[in-house]
Amino acid sequence: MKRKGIGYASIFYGTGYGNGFPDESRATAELTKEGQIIISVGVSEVGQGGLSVMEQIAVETLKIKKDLIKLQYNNTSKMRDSGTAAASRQTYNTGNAVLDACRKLKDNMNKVKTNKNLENLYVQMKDCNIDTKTEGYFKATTSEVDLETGQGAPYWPYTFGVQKATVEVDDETGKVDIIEVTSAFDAGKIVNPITAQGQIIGGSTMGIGYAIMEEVNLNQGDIQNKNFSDYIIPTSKDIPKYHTYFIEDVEETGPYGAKGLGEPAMLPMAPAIINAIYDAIGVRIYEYPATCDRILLAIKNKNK
Amino acid sequence: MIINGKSYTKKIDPLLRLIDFIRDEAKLKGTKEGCGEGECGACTVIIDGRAVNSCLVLAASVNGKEITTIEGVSQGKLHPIQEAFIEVGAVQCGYCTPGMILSTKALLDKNIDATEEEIKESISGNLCRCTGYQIMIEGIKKAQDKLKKR
Amino acid sequence: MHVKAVGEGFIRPDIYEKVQGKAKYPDDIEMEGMLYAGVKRSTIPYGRVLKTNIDEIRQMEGVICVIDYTMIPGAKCHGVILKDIPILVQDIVKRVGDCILLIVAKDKVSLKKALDQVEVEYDVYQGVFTIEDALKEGAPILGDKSNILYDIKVKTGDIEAGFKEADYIAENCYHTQMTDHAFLQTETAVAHYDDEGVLTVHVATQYPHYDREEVARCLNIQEDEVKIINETIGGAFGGREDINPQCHAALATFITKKPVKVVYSREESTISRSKRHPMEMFYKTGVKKDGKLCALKVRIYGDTGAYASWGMNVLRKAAIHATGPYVIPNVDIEAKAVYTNNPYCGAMRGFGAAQVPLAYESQMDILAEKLTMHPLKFRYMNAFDVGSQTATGQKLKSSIGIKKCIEKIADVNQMEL
Amino acid sequence: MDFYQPLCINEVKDLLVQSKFNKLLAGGTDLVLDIKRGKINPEVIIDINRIEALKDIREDHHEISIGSMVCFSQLKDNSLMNQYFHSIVLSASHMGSPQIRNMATIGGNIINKASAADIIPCLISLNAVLVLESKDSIRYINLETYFQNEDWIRKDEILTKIIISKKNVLSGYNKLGKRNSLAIARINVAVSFMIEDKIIKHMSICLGAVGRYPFRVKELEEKAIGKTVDYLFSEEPLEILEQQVYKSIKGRSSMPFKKEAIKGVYKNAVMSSGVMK
Repeated sequence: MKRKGIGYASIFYGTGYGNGFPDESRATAELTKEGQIIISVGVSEVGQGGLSVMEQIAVETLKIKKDLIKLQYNNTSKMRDSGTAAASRQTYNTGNAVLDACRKLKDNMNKVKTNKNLENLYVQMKDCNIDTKTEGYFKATTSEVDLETGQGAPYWPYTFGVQKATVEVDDETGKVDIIEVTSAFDAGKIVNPITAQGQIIGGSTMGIGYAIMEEVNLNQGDIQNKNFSDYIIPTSKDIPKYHTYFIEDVEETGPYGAKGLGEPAMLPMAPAIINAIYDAIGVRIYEYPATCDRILLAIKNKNK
Repeated sequence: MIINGKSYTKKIDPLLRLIDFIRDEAKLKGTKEGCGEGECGACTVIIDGRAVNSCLVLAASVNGKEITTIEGVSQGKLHPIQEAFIEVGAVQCGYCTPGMILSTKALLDKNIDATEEEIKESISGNLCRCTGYQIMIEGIKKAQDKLKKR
Repeated sequence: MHVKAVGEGFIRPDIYEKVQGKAKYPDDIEMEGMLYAGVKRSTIPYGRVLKTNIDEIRQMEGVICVIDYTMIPGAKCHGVILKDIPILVQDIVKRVGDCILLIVAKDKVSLKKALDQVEVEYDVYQGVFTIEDALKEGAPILGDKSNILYDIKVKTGDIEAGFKEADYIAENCYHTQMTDHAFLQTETAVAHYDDEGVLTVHVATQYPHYDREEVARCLNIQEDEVKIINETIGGAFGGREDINPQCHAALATFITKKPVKVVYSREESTISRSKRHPMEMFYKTGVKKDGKLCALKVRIYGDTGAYASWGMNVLRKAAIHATGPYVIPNVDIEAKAVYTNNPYCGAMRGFGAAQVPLAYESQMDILAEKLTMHPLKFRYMNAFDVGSQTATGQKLKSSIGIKKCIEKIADVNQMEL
Repeated sequence: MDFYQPLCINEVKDLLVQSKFNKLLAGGTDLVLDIKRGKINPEVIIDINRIEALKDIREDHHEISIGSMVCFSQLKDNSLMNQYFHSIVLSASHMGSPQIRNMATIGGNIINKASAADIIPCLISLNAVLVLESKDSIRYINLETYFQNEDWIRKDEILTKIIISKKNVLSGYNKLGKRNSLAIARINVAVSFMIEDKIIKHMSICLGAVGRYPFRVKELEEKAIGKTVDYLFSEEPLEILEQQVYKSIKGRSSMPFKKEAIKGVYKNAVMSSGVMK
């Protein structure tokens, strides 16, 4: 019989390298004589939407049209080091570096009075010996924790998330289907609601895999499931209906109040599912993945 | 064989897979290899109106057939499916996208009124690790509206 | 001029090429006279390489050259923190998948034939594959001096007094598994010399400047003599932080002076890269009748596999996040990263903070049930707020939205907190 | 390496006799993988995709014959299948992915005899018969016997069709996989019934992925005859199934789970047949 259950989970996530590690991002903003703005920044577009975030921060800061901005982001000989696209740090760290570069450029641009044509502006700035290229820099503030007591301020800022999962468990086969998921996340100001929602839904789906499907099987250190036929990840038929809400609790040190989101997006899903399974069948699973095998045998043991 | 309306004639190794013919001989790089065993759908192409995994097809076997790859979907201008994917933001890393669009096209060419269940079914052979599918499904619904209005 | 951008659903700039199949991933690059390279990987988890048939492979048709560790001009190992992962092994292999020989061939077919023909003779050692075995006395030592890569404690308050105050205690053991990033685009790199003689590596990476540093170290050249072009990236999730084909492609080009491509199959992709740490988590949580958490004792062991990668940072992150987003006055946490001969573990989305929620959020539900309190309400009562102090003694200054998130979930479910 | 694309069955029969190390290319979903992995290295590939005669589903007075090159999408959408064999439609719809269903054929699925093959339990429970043809012989073999006796297809033979008697049966199918698409069956169960006035006149049940090959559970089939349909959900059938699975995969680590899960999968299969309506 299929039984319905509801589960909740909340998480927090300290973004950035943390622990006092030099967490730096650099970027440059340059007005060219063709009247274009080149933002040169080492943001790796891994799919998360990093390019769009940098572009939006630049547009907002420089108050110019998107089409006039060109991102230069993939050549180490031409761009500054902005650190890893990891630790959910690109929006916060590199976004701050882009903001810094753009603010400086905007200040320089404001030093000369001209009509709105950027080509003229370039000529005038050059005439007045004003820099048309500015450097942006940001370093996150954290401190190293003591290894014996853990005391310190290891991360900043923190992102938060809460999810509610509704599942259906077949108590005769152990099969779990995720029916509906409601998410509320605080990642500060959301720079792009479309890509941000993409992170939540994509992250949650990875969380579903983590909770009920995925596992690297080893035999004496040798991976037994090296292919997609045996390393199982969710398909379009394994996903619930997602509802996503953002609580935009502005972070004052973030670019326009933004914090990181990529990783926290996947965290609450799996425990919410585990709690929902318990709610459905009264059996608690203490390990991932909660496969039908584990669930059915746990039911069997409980009934003994 | 005919790929996107263009005819290719070549003597090939009978064991050459269709994906290798498309990428290495026809030089059409939009078709992606994700797993090489028909599990991920990144290499999906349309043959005679049906979506198939080009990594499981021998090129020699489809001699003379009509094949559509992602390059053949937008000839001149974007296809409504592509427009819809752009508008809703149905793409992240983009590696599954060509295959996803071809599976969608194979569905909508046959059944423009496909239900949400049918949509989910039609892309259920295309793995996506980034998006969680939901926004793609919204994109496909939007594409249905666009195609109906044409 | 009024321009609004932040907060708007801008169309992402990379999407146009992606929907048309025009986005260029590393494997889409072809170059005149390009060679193919690949590595022979160890099939045993622990042992010493005694000999290989390298000379025989060198004579094979279509093989341009076969490279072993002696031919690496610079650093023989790479690593995000410790430089411990062999680019090509000198003698000791510590996991299935360690790189032994790098073969450069004129085409894919010759490369595959050559890789299939490689024979490696090993002195096979007894490996360790569980945390328990790795911590036993007499276990083979895989790290510097012990099998513990990292050990961190987080302590605040008085743990014994905390549990004395508790009306309910939940004590359980949790386990999370090893997982894989499973992104769709397998690792691929193309190296060549550009028109200005700069060694250029096209790759899909999370951190191009780090790749540049490692390639330069490996070839013993200056960083400005290397250029990394970050092509379109087919998913990452932490799996493209450690070096994989970058140094091999660069080394092959450095030696042959020709463009070289390294493409991983799905199997090689899975074998080669880091994994998410499996963790054993022992949790004891105490709560008072009024619903306030009062004590938490945690022991975490993470299987970090054969190499360090981000192991210390992952376990640190686990320890620091082990409380969940809750105020707990008395805390005693310890987390250890333990070496084994399993695949090495490193970064994956969530990075240590993905494992502990299974434990702390299960504990929360178990305690809520004992208190006969709604699980959401129980979380709300204990959640961080501006001014709260974490277990590391960090005072939370701003943007602490957890309570607002709980309120939102309660609100859409028409629930009172 | 030779590659042939014959247009008729007789041509295939000739080629099969002429060449020794040959492989028939049907849907290709297994063969192309085997070639890639270096598992096989045929000298001759005989591509039978151009033989239209093998792609028909035909109705006769008493039986339906399914050409061996009918693919799973075709099975799923075919009106005769939908009219007579619900279990086949269900199993074809849950097999692999849309792409795989567009390629993989019923014949290929049978000849490759994967233990978790989706369609085989259905065909066995429907008492299907294989037609194996060679240059100078034609053999009719019951599919169940084919597996039981391991009386495999000969090198010179081609499976041309699968014949199923058109008796008025209710049939059902259920599969338990690790996910909802692209799933290999952990367990699958196919059932078929003849019911008159709520009394079971005939029952056939075949279990898949709980042994080397799919097999029928004769004990349950016999006990069910003459009982009302409610019997199907009573304790006895569940115990029989548990025992059968236990015996079949005793040594395997999946046994404790599968002997429990079989009951749920069986119930779902019975429900899907509409027998309770």
